[in-house]
Amino acid sequence: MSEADCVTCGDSVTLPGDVEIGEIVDCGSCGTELEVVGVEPAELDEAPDLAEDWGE
Amino acid sequence: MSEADCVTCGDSVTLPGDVEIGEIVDCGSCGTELEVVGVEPAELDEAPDLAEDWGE
Amino acid sequence: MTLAASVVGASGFAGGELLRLLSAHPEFEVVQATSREYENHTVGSVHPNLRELDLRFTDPTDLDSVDALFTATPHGVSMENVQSYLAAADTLVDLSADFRLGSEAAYDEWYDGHSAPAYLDSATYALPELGRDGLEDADIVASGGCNATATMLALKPLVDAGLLTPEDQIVADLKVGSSEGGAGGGAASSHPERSGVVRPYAPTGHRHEAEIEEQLGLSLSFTVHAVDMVRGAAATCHTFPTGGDGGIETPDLWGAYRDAYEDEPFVRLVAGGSGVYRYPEPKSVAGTNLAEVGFAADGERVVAFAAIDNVMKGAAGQAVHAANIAFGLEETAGLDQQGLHPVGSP
Amino acid sequence: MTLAASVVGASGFAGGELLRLLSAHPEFEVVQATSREYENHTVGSVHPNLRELDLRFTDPTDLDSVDALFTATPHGVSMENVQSYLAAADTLVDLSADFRLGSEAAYDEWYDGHSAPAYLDSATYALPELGRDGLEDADIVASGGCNATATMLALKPLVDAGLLTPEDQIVADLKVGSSEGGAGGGAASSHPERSGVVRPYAPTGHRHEAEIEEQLGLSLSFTVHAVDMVRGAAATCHTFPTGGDGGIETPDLWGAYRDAYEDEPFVRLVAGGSGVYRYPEPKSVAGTNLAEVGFAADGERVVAFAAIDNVMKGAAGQAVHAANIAFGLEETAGLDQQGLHPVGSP
Amino acid sequence: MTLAASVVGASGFAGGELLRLLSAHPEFEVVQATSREYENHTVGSVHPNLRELDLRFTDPTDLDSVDALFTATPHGVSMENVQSYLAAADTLVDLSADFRLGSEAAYDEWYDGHSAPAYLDSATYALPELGRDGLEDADIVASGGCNATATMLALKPLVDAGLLTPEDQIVADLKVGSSEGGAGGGAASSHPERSGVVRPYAPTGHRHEAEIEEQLGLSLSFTVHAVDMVRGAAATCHTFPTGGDGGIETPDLWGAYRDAYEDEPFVRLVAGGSGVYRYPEPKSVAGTNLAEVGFAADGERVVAFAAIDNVMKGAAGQAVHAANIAFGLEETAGLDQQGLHPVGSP
Amino acid sequence: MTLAASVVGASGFAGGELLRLLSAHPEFEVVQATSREYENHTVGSVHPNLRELDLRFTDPTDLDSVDALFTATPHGVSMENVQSYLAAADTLVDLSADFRLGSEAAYDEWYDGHSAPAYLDSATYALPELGRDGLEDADIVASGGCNATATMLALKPLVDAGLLTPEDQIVADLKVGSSEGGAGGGAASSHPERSGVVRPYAPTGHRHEAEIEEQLGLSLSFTVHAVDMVRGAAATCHTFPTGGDGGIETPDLWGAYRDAYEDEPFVRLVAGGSGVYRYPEPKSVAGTNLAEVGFAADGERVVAFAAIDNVMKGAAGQAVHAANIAFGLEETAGLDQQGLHPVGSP
Ligand SMILES: NC(=O)c1ccc[n+]([C@@H]2O[C@H](COP(=O)([O-])OP(=O)(O)OC[C@H]3O[C@@H](n4cnc5c(N)ncnc54)[C@H](OP(=O)(O)O)[C@@H]3O)[C@@H](O)[C@H]2O)c1
Ligand SMILES: NC(=O)c1ccc[n+]([C@@H]2O[C@H](COP(=O)([O-])OP(=O)(O)OC[C@H]3O[C@@H](n4cnc5c(N)ncnc54)[C@H](OP(=O)(O)O)[C@@H]3O)[C@@H](O)[C@H]2O)c1
Ligand SMILES: NC(=O)c1ccc[n+]([C@@H]2O[C@H](COP(=O)([O-])OP(=O)(O)OC[C@H]3O[C@@H](n4cnc5c(N)ncnc54)[C@H](OP(=O)(O)O)[C@@H]3O)[C@@H](O)[C@H]2O)c1
Ligand SMILES: NC(=O)c1ccc[n+]([C@@H]2O[C@H](COP(=O)([O-])OP(=O)(O)OC[C@H]3O[C@@H](n4cnc5c(N)ncnc54)[C@H](OP(=O)(O)O)[C@@H]3O)[C@@H](O)[C@H]2O)c1
Ligand SMILES: [Zn+2]
Ligand SMILES: [Zn+2]
Repeated sequence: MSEADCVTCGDSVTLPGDVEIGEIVDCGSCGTELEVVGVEPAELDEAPDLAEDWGE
Repeated sequence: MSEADCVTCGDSVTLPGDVEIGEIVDCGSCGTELEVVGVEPAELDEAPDLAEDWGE
Repeated sequence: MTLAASVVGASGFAGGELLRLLSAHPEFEVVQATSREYENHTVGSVHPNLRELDLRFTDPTDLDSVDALFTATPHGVSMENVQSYLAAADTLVDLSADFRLGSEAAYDEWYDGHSAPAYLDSATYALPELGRDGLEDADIVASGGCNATATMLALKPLVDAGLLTPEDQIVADLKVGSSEGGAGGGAASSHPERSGVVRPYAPTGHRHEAEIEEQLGLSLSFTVHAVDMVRGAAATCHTFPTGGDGGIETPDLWGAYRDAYEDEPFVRLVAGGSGVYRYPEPKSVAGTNLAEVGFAADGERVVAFAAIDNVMKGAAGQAVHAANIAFGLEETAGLDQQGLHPVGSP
Repeated sequence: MTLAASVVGASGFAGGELLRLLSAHPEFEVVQATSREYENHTVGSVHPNLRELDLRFTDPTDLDSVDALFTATPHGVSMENVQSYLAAADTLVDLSADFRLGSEAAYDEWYDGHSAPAYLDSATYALPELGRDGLEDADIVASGGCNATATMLALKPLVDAGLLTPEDQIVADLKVGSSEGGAGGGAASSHPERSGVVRPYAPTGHRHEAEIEEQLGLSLSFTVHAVDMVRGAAATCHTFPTGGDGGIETPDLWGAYRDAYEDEPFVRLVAGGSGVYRYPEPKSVAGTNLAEVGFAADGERVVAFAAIDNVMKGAAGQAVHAANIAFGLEETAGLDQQGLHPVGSP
Repeated sequence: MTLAASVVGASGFAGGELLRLLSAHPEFEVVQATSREYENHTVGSVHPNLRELDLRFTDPTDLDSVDALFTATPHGVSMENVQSYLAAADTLVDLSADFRLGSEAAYDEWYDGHSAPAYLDSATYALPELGRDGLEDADIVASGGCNATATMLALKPLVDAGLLTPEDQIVADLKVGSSEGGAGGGAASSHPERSGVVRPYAPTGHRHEAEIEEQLGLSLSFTVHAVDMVRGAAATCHTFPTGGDGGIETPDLWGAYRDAYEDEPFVRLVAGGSGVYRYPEPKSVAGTNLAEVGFAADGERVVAFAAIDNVMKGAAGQAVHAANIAFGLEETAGLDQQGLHPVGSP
Repeated sequence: MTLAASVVGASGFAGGELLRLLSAHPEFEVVQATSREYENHTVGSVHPNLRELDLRFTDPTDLDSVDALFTATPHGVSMENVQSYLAAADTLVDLSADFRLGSEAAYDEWYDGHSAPAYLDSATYALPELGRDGLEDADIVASGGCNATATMLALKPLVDAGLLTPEDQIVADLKVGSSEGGAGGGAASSHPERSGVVRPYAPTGHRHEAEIEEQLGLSLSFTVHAVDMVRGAAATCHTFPTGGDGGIETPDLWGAYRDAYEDEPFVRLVAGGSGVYRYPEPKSVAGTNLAEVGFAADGERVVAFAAIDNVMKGAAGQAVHAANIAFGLEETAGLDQQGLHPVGSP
């Protein structure tokens, strides 16, 4: 289990043990979706957002 | 524009001009989904129903 | 030809809907709209949809002469005032239960008697789909009850086709909106208490049974539930018809329902089909005078459905429809409102 | 004693409710919560009420050993995986229909057969009010269907008292909320289409009839309506009992219902009385494991009512209740949630 | 004179409403209604309110020649196909955002650019209350956005009267119904998730700001909340006008709003008064092309309100209104639908 | 230790919620619950969720001695009776506005004066997140207003961090449920009139401004809208902070909000993130004492959000929280209710 900082809110995110590069996790504090861009040490970047379309 | 009888309610269904075998139309009267199984003369059969799953 | 019309009880829900219909009707002109509580106030101060109407409420004891007087008052008011109402109008169209039943005895059994039984013979029951006889030139038109209307529209084709007989078991399970309670309301109809309910409010012995028995010759068990909508009444009638010869199949039912309603301008058959809307639903007909009617066969059981807007087909719309017939107008005059899609809980 | 528990299907509605209950339960500790779609995401990202829970979804094919494995997956999943589920857990508590019926034949008749019929004998039906036999130390606990639960709770006292017999006519008319459809949903469950409905969605032949027949020995006609609420199932059972000697009166019914339920911690009798809330209502029990049960006598007809929260008493709460029994815990452990008043449409 | 009209995107919410309006319009006749998903199906299978319409969906790539082509497609579709649309029709009435802004640069800033910028000059913005110039005989009519429409109708009188200046602070806080999301919907718009919400869904930076800036010359801050209704958009605009000389009083505001709208057939002023309905409310105008507009003075702040039905005044009704002007018809032709009272959450 | 507690105004919405909380609280025992209208009736006849409680309403003029007396009466009642209330109880926890403001002058300005100004100094304002000073051993605990609570929780971190100054422009736009109006209600709160609304009911000059000014030192503009839910208050505060040095970015805001609330047991931060629930929503906290608080940065504007259950965090829950502090109990005692998912419109 490794840790890395959330790019949005700065809180530390504990990553699941078997997480791999490219997987998406969310910050347990602010909820931002984060892409795992590195392991050992773990590194996170903002995930491409699937913007919701409200269609008006 | 050809016509055929609905298998559920017996009403006559006017088919769109360019309709082809295998296409799905609904009966304008009872709403049953009908598969076009013949053209000239037009013939209709009940379409395989996509039963809704309410999951309880 | 323009016919003069007034509405007694115009600050109520059914009365407001009458104003909406009559003010846009090609043949009627609204003369008076009465309210004791809101006398002198504009109609729009109570009914925000009618703000453009240049009309103020007047006192119900001071009625001008008109061709048609519509009364949308609580039970008891129109029987009490029937003489003065008939003095003011050629035709009285009453939306209450006061002239729906045929005999004083029936009022003794189901209500607390009747104070003007002599007038019962001058009254004609007014759900046109059950028959137009006597409506033309009627003195008193007695518009049907909303729950009875939904139930009878669901069942009538089965009776006409000889499938359902007076001996057969029928359970009518209704789900209705809060406007059925009228504008008065009480604690039970406050928003916090009435929101989100599925509430059995008349678990047994609903008075609409009386009307149905008189009109269709059927006796049935009634249970009414309040659900979270404002307009709408949906009847689910569980029937066990014994009148056919053997099992009743879907095509038989299509035949029976088409025979009953194919010339009716305000009945729409919805039974099965595809997509999201497969059976009658109140929200599809909200704001309109349409009844959606349908059915499902289930072995020995036939489930008959009907959905209406209680304020329209169940009250004001039905009354205007009957008035159109009574005055020899086009049946659909003033009643061509369309439903909406999508629509929430109207 | 702390028991280890995992939830398969934890991103769904019933699964999320299991997490809510188990995470606050004095005797259980949640080990894993599975979701294929949300693997690695926090449980709170799907269930906002559980944001404080420090737990992430895991892959359902990678299960740790636990005391109790709860499965809240669509029909077919747990029968397919029963062997691996039982390998991971002492007790499997399944919320789907996969182990509710007693025989392969029943699955052939009502569903598309069964892929692991050998396990049907190890399963115990789990609505405790119908009997606790076999629940203690069961290998597979088969939690009941929500609509069947409401219906059976309404009817059981009439059967126990010998009033209702297998030959009697019964119509069960249900009104249910949108959470019954699960988190998946389709076009029909979008907010614009599903709001404000009274929609017959299973007019005939609902599969829950099978469960009821097996459990109560009754055959009945079922019609289910979608209404505008999220949580809740209300059953109105119109019965014509012939088992008594002569007319059934209200005191007889009070007797029968009290006999059936007076020791039951999760049944509340509501039948008549005063005030706004006189019969069972789903909104009074929303969020709780309570069933409100009641009745009204109407000549030859007895109308039996029950109202539950389909996600609680109809699913997760019932499952935890059964698990409490299976593990010899206090029956009400973790199930003391209170209802709300006022409350809208929960 | 009967004008031929077709609707592209007719299975959607705005497209369905166009069908409702055009099929009952005295001057238009519907020729085609397109849907790729429902090709060959009756229009009534998707829009239950239009079951009586004898019309089936056709393929959008196969368009007949018409006088007016209405496009109610997602953003990007009409700019992609504008050439073929104009080949098929004298006038294109587009309900999407594709032709609302004046310049390619604006599309670069607020959207992902524009694929047919050459056509932007042929387009006229179509909210008639902002001005009818250029609408008559326009090639492309660009119907306004629903949230922008509500906001601009609330603010315009303050601008016209010189009270509100481009430098003034304005916050527009909107509450909107689920039909704004279109028939597609996603997880967030399922009934269980979307019911009962007050949900900030566009807390900042809504694209409608662009339209408003171009049309009214104001810059403002926008926040949009989803609330539990299907139809409706309500704008509450908190403004701090500095353009007047000293404090702004209620009579000044009445003057400004009357000046702006007294000849407008689709604007109703509601500001204060008595009774239950004192300010603009979406439910009073549901199903109609009316906008309720009002205001309240609060020291240095003026709160300007507007309420519309997003599918009508915010989309299909506005488009038909503009088309009526473009073709020289009576402005209100086909747009005389009345609102309802009482009404729930339409 | 068991503390004796009574509730005056126990038939109301806030009073009923106090009963719910206190009857399940580990340290309190309910002695009396008063109602003039329902004297001698069971508590469950009014509050169906409390049917299991063996308690009947008593006369409010006949109070036993208790440790804590909770008063949930309309404005004016507790100031009138404060002497007798304090005679009966060590601590008076008042949920009305009667002791919220600090001075008689403030009551003259915002209300119709105060009839027991001598007691104002004995009162401590009770929203614990604003500070616990003086709560321990207070004679009178003045529980905050629901709309003020939501607004202050949203804004406090900006003030604490020095970002928002007393000179800055702030608009608070609130959306609230029908339970805020209390059980009394009037025509405007009947189900048909109140359903589906977005209704500006306090467009300007709401009295809660006074509380906020006293507590946070800010002056702001308030507009309150009724929306279709029963429980819930959502504050959207549009602020233009000038206290920082330059633009305010999201990480700054996270810092400010964490600093303010990281040790608070009843505040949950929700700001952005993924999934359906990205900002504070009342339905996620319904039935709980939680406040969801969040923010969004938009150039010079910061939008601050808070959502609470007005009957819980906005009334009874806040009062019990303060009482826990006043009596030196665990702060969260009796306040561990969980929210629900999915949930409709609670
Ligand atoms: N709501 C429905 O769905 C529905 C359906 C079918 C039939 N109906 C029937 O229509 C009638 C009206 O129902 P509603 O729901 O519209 O009720 P409502 O909203 O309560 O309206 C009743 C109206 O009657 C007036 N009124 C009461 N007492 C009166 C009196 N003594 N003399 C003159 N006017 C009086 C009231 O106004 P003032 O007190 O200001 O004078 C009010 O305008 C009832 O008989 C009802 O059974 C209603
Ligand atoms: N909702 C109710 O009221 C209710 C009441 C009584 C009983 N039930 C029963 O409870 C079960 C769940 O119902 P629901 O309403 O909670 O449905 P739901 O919301 O659709 O949830 C289904 C869950 O199962 C998971 N899942 C689906 N296929 C799976 C597979 N092949 N392997 C592992 N996990 C799988 C899904 O997550 P992923 O796809 O992310 O893995 C999801 O978490 C059903 O059997 C239903 O009949 C429901
Ligand atoms: N809803 C509102 O309140 C509102 C208000 C103002 C403006 N608008 C605008 O109106 C437009 C439609 O909105 P809506 O809410 O009605 O959306 P909708 O319900 O999602 O409908 C979209 C329609 O477009 C069709 N469509 C999608 N892609 C297409 C393509 N490539 N070619 C042809 N047809 C296509 C769809 O049908 P098939 O996929 O079956 O072809 C469907 O009929 C949008 O631009 C929206 O911004 C909507
Ligand atoms: N509802 C909310 O969201 C909320 C939030 C924060 C604060 N509050 C405050 O809490 C208080 C109660 O609000 P509510 O919404 O619960 O109101 P409510 O539902 O109308 O209840 C008021 C209660 O006070 C009793 N009462 C009225 N006059 C009384 C008197 N003179 N002496 C003794 N009892 C009297 C009433 O019962 P009887 O008439 O039967 O005696 C009733 O039990 C108000 O001050 C309100 O501002 C409410
Ligand atoms: Zn973070
Ligand atoms: Zn057919």
